[in-house]
Amino acid sequence: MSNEKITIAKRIAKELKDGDVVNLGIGLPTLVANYLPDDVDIVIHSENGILGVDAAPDKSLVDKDLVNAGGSHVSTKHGACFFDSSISFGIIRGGHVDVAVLGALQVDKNGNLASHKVPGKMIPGMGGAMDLATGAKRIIIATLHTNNGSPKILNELTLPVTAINVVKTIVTEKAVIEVTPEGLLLKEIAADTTVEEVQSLTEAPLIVSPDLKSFDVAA
Amino acid sequence: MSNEKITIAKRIAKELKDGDVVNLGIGLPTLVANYLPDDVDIVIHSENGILGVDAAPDKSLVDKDLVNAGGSHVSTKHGACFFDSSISFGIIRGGHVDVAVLGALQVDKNGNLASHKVPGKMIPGMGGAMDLATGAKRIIIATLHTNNGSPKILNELTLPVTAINVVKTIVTEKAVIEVTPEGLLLKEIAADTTVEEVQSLTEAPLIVSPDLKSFDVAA
Amino acid sequence: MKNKIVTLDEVMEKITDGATIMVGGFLSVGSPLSIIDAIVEKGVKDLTIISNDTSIPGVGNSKLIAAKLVKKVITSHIGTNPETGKQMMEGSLDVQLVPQGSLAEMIRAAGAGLGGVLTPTGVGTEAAEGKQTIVIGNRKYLIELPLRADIAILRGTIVDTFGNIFYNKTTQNFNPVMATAADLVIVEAEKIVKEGDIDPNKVKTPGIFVDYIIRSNSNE
Amino acid sequence: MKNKIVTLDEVMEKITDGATIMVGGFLSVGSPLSIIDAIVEKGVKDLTIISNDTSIPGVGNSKLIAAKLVKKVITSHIGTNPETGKQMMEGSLDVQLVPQGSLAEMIRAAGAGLGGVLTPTGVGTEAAEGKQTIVIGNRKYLIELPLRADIAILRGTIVDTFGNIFYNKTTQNFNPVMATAADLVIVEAEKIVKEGDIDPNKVKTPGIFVDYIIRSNSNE
Repeated sequence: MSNEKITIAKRIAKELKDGDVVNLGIGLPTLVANYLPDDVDIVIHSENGILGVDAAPDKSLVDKDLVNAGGSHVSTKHGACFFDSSISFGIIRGGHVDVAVLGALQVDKNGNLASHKVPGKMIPGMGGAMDLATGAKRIIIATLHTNNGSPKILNELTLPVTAINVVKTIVTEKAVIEVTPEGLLLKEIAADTTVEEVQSLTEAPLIVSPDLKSFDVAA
Repeated sequence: MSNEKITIAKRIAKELKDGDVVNLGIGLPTLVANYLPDDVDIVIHSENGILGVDAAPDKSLVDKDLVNAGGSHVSTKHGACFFDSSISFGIIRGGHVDVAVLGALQVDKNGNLASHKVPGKMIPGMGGAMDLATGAKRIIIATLHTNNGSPKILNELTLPVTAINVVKTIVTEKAVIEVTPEGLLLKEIAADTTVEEVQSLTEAPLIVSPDLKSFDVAA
Repeated sequence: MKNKIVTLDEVMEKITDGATIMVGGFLSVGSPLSIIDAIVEKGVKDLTIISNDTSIPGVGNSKLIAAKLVKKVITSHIGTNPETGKQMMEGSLDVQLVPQGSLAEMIRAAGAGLGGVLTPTGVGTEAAEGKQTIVIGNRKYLIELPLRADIAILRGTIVDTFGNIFYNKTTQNFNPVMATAADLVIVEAEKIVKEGDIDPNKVKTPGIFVDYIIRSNSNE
Repeated sequence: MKNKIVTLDEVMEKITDGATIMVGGFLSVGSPLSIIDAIVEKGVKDLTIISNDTSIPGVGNSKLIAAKLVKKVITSHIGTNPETGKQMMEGSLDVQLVPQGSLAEMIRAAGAGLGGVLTPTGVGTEAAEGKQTIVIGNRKYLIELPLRADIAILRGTIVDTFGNIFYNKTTQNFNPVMATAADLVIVEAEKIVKEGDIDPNKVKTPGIFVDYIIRSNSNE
């Protein structure tokens, strides 16, 4: 993983509270679990049917019957449990997941999320993303600020929408942004950037918080 | 239980096939399990969450955690299992119960069933009766032919309906009647009665089967 | 994490007049008998009770009815408790009868974030009164809406300190769906074990649903 | 009662061209690998497959796609198997994508006799195309209809001779709902035990749902 992605994972880790039920999307979001403070214990939900996911086991301890939603072998914490897909998505849709950390192709100023499809390219399918984006109590987007320089945080989505008006927080390597009824609120910027640079990389207008903070989570 | 009721239970027992999943209502229907042929093994469903109900246990073997839908202590057969109410009624509504044997206040010639309420009297509530009457593959009604001489098998229900057009077979101490699109087909009469007597005790017109049989299940 | 094991007195502070309470159990098997007794003792009133039935006189949630603490009950069956019928006839108790399977689905829908379910049960009967119907592929269905509560009180056979619940045999009934559909979930445990000491394959209610655990006084 | 244990050859007589088949498993964990291999070997074609995903190349139900036996797949995710996308782009495979939670509810609805469920998932997205919407209490929902199959092929960790199934850990996934929603249900067992030898509290799929049991050749 790049340093930018580790920065994002570390910053998101600070958003999680002890006891939170958290679903971490595949890829970058999965990293978040590695950077939790010592006094924060979260319950990781995996949509294939686990509450209480723990790290990948040693090769000698791999259990063929125990994988996460990405198909990777995992272990479980004390107090974990297993269930079927209908119960797993009842947990998601019913609002029993406190935080879902999801990747994004695009987010817009109304909190609309595009994460499942680029027309004309490979179409992976939405998997559990639409349910998670619709059902989790709080959606945190973990994404690089731009896609090779072109903004991913837009006035309006140009890709197919995954869920409408659901994103609460966007964390990139450059900024922490809250989606508010008034628009996108810039709450924090990375130590190595400026408000001007963040705005120049963001299509949607940013409201700079009067309380703007700097974040530096580099190791 | 009266001899009439035992007659009904014995006759209904002959309707059940090996392997059938059967729900037996409280009271008279419950008796049916006592009169199965030796080569017929049925799987009894109880709506509080059992497949594989067996007889009441000896007092010394009573388990406080194991009752049927009537609240009576039961035992279970080998291969029984337990589940919650949402799964139990999924089994019922989904058509996975082959036969439900239910009591009735009234049945009419269209197979409409009234079983849950007498206006102005105690209102017990429908419990699982509406789900069973709607969902089971075949509904057999176990009832005395009349209520103290006044017919229970009518042209049209006068009591509140429990389920519409669901009854397939009516078994009384006097007769076995099939509900058909053409009307009520009298298929069997008891050895100690006549077609005329059965019709005189039945409000709805009976079509006498060309193949009319007599039944005698007295011990 | 937060310690969920509290005393019956502590948990009773959360149960107050006017609350809508789901009560697990089927004819009181799988019912939280100690919590019910404590509600009667405290005299919490104007309750709305959601439960499969109102049990039999002298047992379980029938005591709430007998003590006239209940203004409304949403249930599938009251025939085993004449007092419920009597209060209904007198007009002091509002009884809303729902088919048992629909009751389970309505509670499940609330817990699972569904806007409702379409059921054939009750079409053309009194159970359809006031409910929207919809025709799908030539068959008519009732739209049954989600049913939530302020508080769910449950009984578990074995509960671990995280709140994972195992229900033995027919004590499950409405407990697992109710655990998902209330703002505050309290489980009365027959036996409490260390977090993780229930086989994860046998956990029926995940601990994330449970707010408080109390030790049952009742062995029935 | 009827003996449900049959050979793989016997069960393959039931799986014929044009069938709609539900395949349990999540990225092939909990998938009936031996039955899938036998379908490929027999070359049963024009299949409609209902499954969470199309696995990864070379594993599980991806082999059905690779062998071009599938004309339509109803699934939530095909991103892990490029061949599925390729055949879709070429127009030789009809791919119907459904949100994963909706897929589970549609199958459950079919098995539980519901006419459908109302879900907020997918409202305003492509997943809503062609679907009826309904507003309940100011929120818009999609009506997701029941989804059935001719055949469900499942994998169980331990299966008793009556067909009761225990699924270990994350092998459950779609298997339990699929068991309820097909005309013919076939389970591939890792281990077969005598009727009643699974703890009745651990049975997840009651034996009444299972028509045939075969012994798995696969240890993966």
